[in-house]
Amino acid sequence: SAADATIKVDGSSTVFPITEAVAEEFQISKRGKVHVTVGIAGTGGGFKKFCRGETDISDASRPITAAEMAACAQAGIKYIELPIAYDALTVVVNPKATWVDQITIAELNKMWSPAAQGVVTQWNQVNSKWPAAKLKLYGPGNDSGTFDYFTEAVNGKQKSSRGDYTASEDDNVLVQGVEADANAMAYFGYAYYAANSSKMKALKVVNSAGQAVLPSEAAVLDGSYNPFSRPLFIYVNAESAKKPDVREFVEFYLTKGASFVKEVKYVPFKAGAYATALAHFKAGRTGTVFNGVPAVGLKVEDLLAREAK
Amino acid sequence: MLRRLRRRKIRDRVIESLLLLSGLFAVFITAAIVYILVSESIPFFRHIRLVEFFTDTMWTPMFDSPRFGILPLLAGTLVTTFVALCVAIPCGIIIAIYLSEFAPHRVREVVKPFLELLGAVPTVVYGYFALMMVTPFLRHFLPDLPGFNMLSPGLVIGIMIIPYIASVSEDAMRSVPNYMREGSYAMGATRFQTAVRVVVPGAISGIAAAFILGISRAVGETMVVAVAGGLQPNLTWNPMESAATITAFIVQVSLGDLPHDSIGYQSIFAAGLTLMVTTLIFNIAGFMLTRRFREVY
Amino acid sequence: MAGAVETARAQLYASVGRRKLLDRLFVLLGMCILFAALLTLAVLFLNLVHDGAGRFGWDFFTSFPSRIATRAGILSAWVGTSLVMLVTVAVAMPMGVAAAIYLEEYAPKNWVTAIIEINVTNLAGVPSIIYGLLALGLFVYKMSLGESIATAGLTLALLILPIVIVATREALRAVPRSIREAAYALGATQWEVTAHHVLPYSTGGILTGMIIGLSRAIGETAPIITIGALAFIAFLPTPPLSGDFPYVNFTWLSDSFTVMPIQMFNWVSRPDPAFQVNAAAAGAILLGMTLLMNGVAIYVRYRFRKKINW
Amino acid sequence: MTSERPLKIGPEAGEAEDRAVQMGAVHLSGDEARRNAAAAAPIKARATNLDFYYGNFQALKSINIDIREKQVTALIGPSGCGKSTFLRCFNRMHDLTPGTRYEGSITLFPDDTNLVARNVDPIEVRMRIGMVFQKPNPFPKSIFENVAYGLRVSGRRSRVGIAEEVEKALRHAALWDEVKDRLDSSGLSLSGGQQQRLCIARALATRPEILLFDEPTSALDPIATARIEELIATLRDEVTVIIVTHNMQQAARVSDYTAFMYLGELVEFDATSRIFTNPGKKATEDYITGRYG
Amino acid sequence: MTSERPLKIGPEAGEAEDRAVQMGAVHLSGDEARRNAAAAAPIKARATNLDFYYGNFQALKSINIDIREKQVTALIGPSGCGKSTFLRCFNRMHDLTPGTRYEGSITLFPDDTNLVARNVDPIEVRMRIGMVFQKPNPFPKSIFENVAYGLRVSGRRSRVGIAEEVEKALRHAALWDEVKDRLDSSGLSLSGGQQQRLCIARALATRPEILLFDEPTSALDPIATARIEELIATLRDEVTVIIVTHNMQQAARVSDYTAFMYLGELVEFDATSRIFTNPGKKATEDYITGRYG
Ligand SMILES: Nc1ncnc2c1ncn2[C@@H]1O[C@H](COP(=O)(O)OP(=O)(O)OP(=O)(O)O)[C@@H](O)[C@H]1O
Ligand SMILES: Nc1ncnc2c1ncn2[C@@H]1O[C@H](COP(=O)(O)OP(=O)(O)OP(=O)(O)O)[C@@H](O)[C@H]1O
Ligand SMILES: [Mg+2]
Ligand SMILES: [Mg+2]
Repeated sequence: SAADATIKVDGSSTVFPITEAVAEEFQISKRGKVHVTVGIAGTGGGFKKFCRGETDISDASRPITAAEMAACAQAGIKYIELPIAYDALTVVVNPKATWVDQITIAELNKMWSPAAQGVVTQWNQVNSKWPAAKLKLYGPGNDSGTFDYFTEAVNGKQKSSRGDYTASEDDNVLVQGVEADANAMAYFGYAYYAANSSKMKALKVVNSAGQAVLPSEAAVLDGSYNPFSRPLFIYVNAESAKKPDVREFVEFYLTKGASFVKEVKYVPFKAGAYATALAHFKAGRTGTVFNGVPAVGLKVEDLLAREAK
Repeated sequence: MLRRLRRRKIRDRVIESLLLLSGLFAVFITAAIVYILVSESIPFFRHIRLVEFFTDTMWTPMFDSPRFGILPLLAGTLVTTFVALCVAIPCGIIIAIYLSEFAPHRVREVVKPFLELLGAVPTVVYGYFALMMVTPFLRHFLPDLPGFNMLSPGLVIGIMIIPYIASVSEDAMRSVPNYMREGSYAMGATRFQTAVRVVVPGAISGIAAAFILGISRAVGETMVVAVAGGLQPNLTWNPMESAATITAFIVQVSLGDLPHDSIGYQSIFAAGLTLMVTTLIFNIAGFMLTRRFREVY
Repeated sequence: MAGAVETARAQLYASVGRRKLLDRLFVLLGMCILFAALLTLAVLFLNLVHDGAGRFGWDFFTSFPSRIATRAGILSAWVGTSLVMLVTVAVAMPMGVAAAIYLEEYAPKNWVTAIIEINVTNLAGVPSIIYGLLALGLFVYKMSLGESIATAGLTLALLILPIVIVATREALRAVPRSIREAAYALGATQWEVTAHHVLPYSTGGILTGMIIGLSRAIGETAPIITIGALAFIAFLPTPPLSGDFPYVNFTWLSDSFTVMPIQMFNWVSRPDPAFQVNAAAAGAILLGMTLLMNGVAIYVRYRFRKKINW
Repeated sequence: MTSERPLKIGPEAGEAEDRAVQMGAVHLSGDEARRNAAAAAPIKARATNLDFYYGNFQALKSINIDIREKQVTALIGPSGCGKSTFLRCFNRMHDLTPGTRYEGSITLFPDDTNLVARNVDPIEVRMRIGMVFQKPNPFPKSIFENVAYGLRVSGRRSRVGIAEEVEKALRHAALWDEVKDRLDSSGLSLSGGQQQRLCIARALATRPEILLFDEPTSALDPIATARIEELIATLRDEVTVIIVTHNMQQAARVSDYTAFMYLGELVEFDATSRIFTNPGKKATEDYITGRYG
Repeated sequence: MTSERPLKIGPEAGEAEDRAVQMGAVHLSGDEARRNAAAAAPIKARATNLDFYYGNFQALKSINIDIREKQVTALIGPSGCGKSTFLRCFNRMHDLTPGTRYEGSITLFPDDTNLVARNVDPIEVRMRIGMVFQKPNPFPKSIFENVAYGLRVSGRRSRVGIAEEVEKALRHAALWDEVKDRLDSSGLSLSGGQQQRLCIARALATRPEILLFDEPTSALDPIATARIEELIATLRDEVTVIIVTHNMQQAARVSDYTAFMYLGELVEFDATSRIFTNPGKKATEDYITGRYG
């Protein structure tokens, strides 16, 4: 029956648009004979189901954690880790905030560290050149991969952040906030900035080399937009990968995916990276190259070259 | 014929037991809710002491150094509920009095269903209504109002529960026997005097029930606050600030990236339990109030 | 003496004028508030219709969701909603009506009845998100039903059960005692009285309650989110009816699904502003559906009331 | 007392006695004849020391009365004296009200069934004893189905049989000519008086042994009332009637026997002619002459 | 409509007769002083060609009647004849029912106000004309507040003044001694008869010119009924009373004048002694002797 031919994907809401686009095109190309469902239970929720064998593929906006690796191992689930695109975290302000064009990680840290809570409430407390205006912070829900990555990159530790900012799981709601508030600052995925670039101003981020870089496809690809460009992944259940439908779907993902990535405003890898990933998939290379340790500012080429554990 | 009678009686018995089972199903649901909430909260309360849960003023279960004080969520819940009731109770009662005592029969028949539609609007729709229309509108009068605040969802929830309060109160008022009204009119009372001095006191237990229903709905409303309230656990009693409610937190976590076994995940059940207990308290209080005020005709 | 009476009367009449003014002011106030409330509803609906105007059309109903806003439609959403509602009705209707019959017609005055009563009252006040948590814990994990149509249907059925029970009881109560007595006096048993008389005569009220309950369920978002059924679904569940034997199947119960409010919620959070149009259109259709259902409920109530006039 | 005892329903049961009474009636003429026949009529039911309680409230106090077969017995008395309560003991309607209790007995003849005994099934009792209520209460079904209902619940299936019985009952209730062309229209479409006759037909259709009336005309206009009273007079040939009425004139007009009740007690019971001309008790006289009530 | 009306009595004729009868009543001074006073009493209210409609249904047909000051006028007639409808015209209670319409006039003396005129405010009318209903309907408030209600509604503030009036009204209603120690307990805690007297006290507190009673005792037991009847007898010294009753004995006991109504018409109106001993119309006699109703 139809249920057998269903490929179940679940996980990160950040990766969702890409997988959704791929799934849509894949189903069209198969003329509806294969069904794909794409859930957005979140990276953690996705792995939970994945490690119980409920899904074939898990979308992830961060690498699998040690705890999740253990859960999968316990259930005897083996997986193939495949990076599929870059996301660029974007820091934005209201266009009226003329005093600021670029920002350093140190400044961001001053604003967002847990110690700043209730203390840093004015722009000029971060940088004396900035005005004594109220600092209004907006960020994604503290339950998202974006939040995890940002806190890791800025505060050195995942989920370590001040709490007194306005959070929303719906990034459009953050866009609304920044648009309406001259003193606002927010961070979220590049896609939301790209779709609303007329309503707000992206800040250049000073990278490890000391250059101030605007988020852009080129800057992500050449690695200069760091540390805020991050790879996104799908994890394929090794057992499911033996099923022809799943196999075909993943191959479709890795060969045709790049164009959809662009369409949904993420940054695709250079062509070679997909070929390497495809080769890993075909070879059935299971395990993760991260070994449960989060990393920031990695380039995909380094990542693909790593040996999976 | 007697054999047939016996058969009919046996059938009666069987059916009665089936019906009783269905009735008991309601008890089963409650038991299941309590069981699920409690059993999933137990691991949570192994980590977090109750004292901390009820006294800590921060709720940051997903942070690196998580804090689990339910007070900010509770405050958010109570503030939005309060704002909602400030709208819904006066409006609901006035509409109820108007419809039950003043409006011509025709008007009532036409208006009441339309009014009930206000309560039938899907709450997601209300959420975006609060965010995209009410908040910008309020900003004309309150320029300092942040984009996310409790005022606007509170008002919208208030509008949403007007029909509940109005229609239950109106039913209660209409069930005040006509001879009560006639007694008052015959004394030379005006409609307004009759409504306020005789009908409302006579219907007070029904009106109290309407309040309870309204409070339950307001306390339990999720999507409106989740969308327009700001999802920021913030211990404040100022409706002009953004905050999170218990319900909003639960849906936020359900939308997010949380692993199933994490303490953050268990925290939604602890929060759910708190919510359940809160509504239970309101219900019991209302039940007792209703008892106290019940008039016998 | 007559003069004194006259002045006393004059004073009295002066107060009548004031009191009547109060009456008028109240009517004005009542109408204003009523108007404001209805205006809100109108603004809400028209705003959605206006924003979503670009997308209304046949294609919108017959297309699957898509990453391209103008290509996306609500086919899987409305089909999913319909199937979920089917499960909801199938569960809530018999359960709710049976429980209501028990409480209204049979229940002796004892503690069992009291407990059931208290439970029903309380369930009516339980926030919908709690039902979501119940479903997550019970249906999704304990019963392993997954994020299926069955789970959603059952969850919403539990959610509206108190509504159905309360409405049914009200309908049953509207059947006058004299009708029951007439049937008993002819030698009918309790079930016969219920099945031959009470139930048929209260169908209107029961249906009304059911439709109102469904119109509540159809817009519920929070519990569906809580059970984790937020997904991109670009296909339809297995059809419940097929050409081959046994013609009816139930595999659709375990199929994945999406529903209207979820689809709307999903679109609203898209970065591409074009999706906001879709969201508004879906919202308008959803709202239209609930308004329609309420309209049907009102009509049913009206029809039955007209037919049976005690 | 076993519930297995076959019920004697319908004409066979009382036919012989019936004949005898009617024979007797032939010799005399007019009212007198009726009264005499009444005296000769066998006992159909006998209440013996009947007490009745609503919870702790005793509504009937040791009632003793003989109900004569195929006679009309009227119950009169001021409001709240227990007339309806007593009437409803006959078909065990009180069983539907929780917390009620019967003591003593109501024996139904000829089979000596104690109607209020616990082990006697109220449904059986109600199939033998019909009732007509104060407010006409037809079911919101067709006229035909209203009358057929009692037959259907008692298991009658045959279409033709039912149709015959329905017609017979409607004729008895003097309604046939008015409704024969619209048996399918709703019982509620009839006028108040017609509705009440429909209710009588409904009760007659199952051929009850006793027919109870609780103020059957108090919701009707004078013309409809007159028709019902006429009808009751003709029913006398078919069935034993007990009627509660507030209207003493009505009691005088329709009944053979009258029982006067006060505060739950049976104060006086006698032939109607006696009660209204020469009551034995001061209380009865006071009531009848309107000194209270 | 007309075909169903067995009684053919022209309203004009009725009016003429009424007048004549009243005139004639003067030389019937064989009765008591009361009757004499009655005859001498000035007219308090006069209905002239009063028609009343519920929508299209005409419930009152050209009623002409004079209500004498400080006398008790009883309205009798079979159920549905329009007694209550007529009574409620006096305090414009019908204004609360949509679709009703008055024609003709009820003139209140001495100030010649037409009670049913459009431009006369019903609230004013009701402040002058009190009413007591069939079912005792005290408000769910304290006994004191029940009686004070009318005063408060009409804007009286003075505490002392109100307390005085309340006591006076309760004394008039013969209730003071029974409730003086529990003025704060709920009016609903009283027995039915006490409740009805409370309602009378409530109506008396605002010193109405006419007091209307609509079957005030039909929900009461005989003893309570007797007390209310006594009370009405004493009220006669204070206020003009119009009482609707189903109970002809009651009408005979309490009233000075009796009006017999049938199908919305005033059939006969005369001194009570005449109506009950020597009615002028066959219909009246038939009704009084219980030939229908
Ligand atoms: N369900 C009940 N529970 C308790 N008491 C009751 C109930 N029904 C009747 N009573 C009481 O029993 C007594 C007799 O009532 P019943 O109805 O038999 O009077 P009745 O003679 O028929 O009066 P009416 O002429 O008003 O119909 C009354 O005092 C009444 O209050
Ligand atoms: N609200 C109403 N709408 C339409 N018709 C009405 C209304 N109230 C009463 N009637 C009709 O008006 C007529 C007179 O009714 P009314 O109540 O005055 O009679 P009554 O003499 O007081 O009878 P009862 O003795 O039963 O109280 C009746 O035919 C009645 O059906
Ligand atoms: Mg009775
Ligand atoms: Mg009346």
